[in-house]
Amino acid sequence: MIALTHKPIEVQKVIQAATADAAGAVTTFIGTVRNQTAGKNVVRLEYEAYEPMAVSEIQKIIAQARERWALTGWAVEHRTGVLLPGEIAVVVSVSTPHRKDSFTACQYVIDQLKETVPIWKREFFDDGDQWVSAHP
Amino acid sequence: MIALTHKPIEVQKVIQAATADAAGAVTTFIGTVRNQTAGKNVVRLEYEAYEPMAVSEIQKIIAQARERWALTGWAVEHRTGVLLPGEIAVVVSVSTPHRKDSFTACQYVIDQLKETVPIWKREFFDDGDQWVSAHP
Amino acid sequence: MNVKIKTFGISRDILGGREVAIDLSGTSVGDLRKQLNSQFPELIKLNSLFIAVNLEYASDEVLIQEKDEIALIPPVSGG
Amino acid sequence: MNVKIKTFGISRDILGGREVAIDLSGTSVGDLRKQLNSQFPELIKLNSLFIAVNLEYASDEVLIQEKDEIALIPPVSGG
Repeated sequence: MIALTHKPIEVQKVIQAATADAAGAVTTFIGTVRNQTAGKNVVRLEYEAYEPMAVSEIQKIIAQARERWALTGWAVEHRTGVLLPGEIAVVVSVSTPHRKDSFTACQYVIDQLKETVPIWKREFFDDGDQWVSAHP
Repeated sequence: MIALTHKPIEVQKVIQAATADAAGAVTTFIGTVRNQTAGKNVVRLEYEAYEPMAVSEIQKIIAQARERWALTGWAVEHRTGVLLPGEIAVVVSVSTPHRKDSFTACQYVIDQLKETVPIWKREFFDDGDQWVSAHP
Repeated sequence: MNVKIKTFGISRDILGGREVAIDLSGTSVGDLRKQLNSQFPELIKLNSLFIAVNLEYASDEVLIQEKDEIALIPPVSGG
Repeated sequence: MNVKIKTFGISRDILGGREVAIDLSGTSVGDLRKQLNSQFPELIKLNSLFIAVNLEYASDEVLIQEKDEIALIPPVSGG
């Protein structure tokens, strides 16, 4: 399951979608909105995605992960729109027969997602806002 | 939260217990009962724990993890008794401000748990049973 | 050649619209990049700027057709 | 000295009970280990066998008191 959603992510459903009978291990990463960035209070975030390309880039990452590890299941869901501190921005869940692979593969997927998937985050503070990582 | 339980583990509750406002990352490992071991069908498992020592050993692992990484939350729940294939045997959830630490710390906890915590697994096949890892 | 450029993140603020029409004088992604940088110099200050053609990251050599779906990809920050 | 040994996993099958009374002739964990290995030679075939005293893994030098909670820890396989 690969999805972008404007609604709150249901973690249990994402994990369920990644789970398989042949799996012995399921590793799940949840990225949440922190209440601080570099000491400044985060009031809210906005995520924007280039949706069809984002889905296709996540599909590529999963395909790469499947070439490297024996994935028995996977699921990636990313939220878009306005998020408040504490809310879930992304969930990546991966199942494999063996434990170590599930960690390595799950970390690979989230690391790559942050590198290549066209999704943008705008942080709003008490006194302004910024597109994250836009400038040096 | 550190717990042993005879009842099915509720993943969402374990994750909730590990989540914190200051966290940006939550990594959760779920160990499930595989339907096969070395090509043999697993009919059921039985987990037995030396309960007070198991809890105390898990507490030690968490204390070690807290010395190494800036954990904002953690939860470990291990099932005991009879389990069927597909059921959840253990859930480890760890939250940290940053992503990489949550993976490393979560993996550390489950790796150590498998090394030092007095819990034993007996696998039942169609034609017999064995205490896992007992013999060379 | 008239091309429409989809914008995202900070590139939308810089170009001033969700979809901006450009009269491209060249034929390649590299030509488009030069023209955009000249017309919107704020783009040069970004950490990076990729151009996607038909949902794929495109290198400067890729040729552009009028019907292509073109998008600006400023530094991503998902997750 | 009479000590009671809690057994778990395969060590319960070998000793034949949840809690087994042993008349320990020595004073240390090492003495207990030798006596158990001699009385229950199947223990020697295990991948490992630790002895816990009062919920802590104990090395062979640790001295045993009659009131101590002693347990056999065959190879663990949790998770």
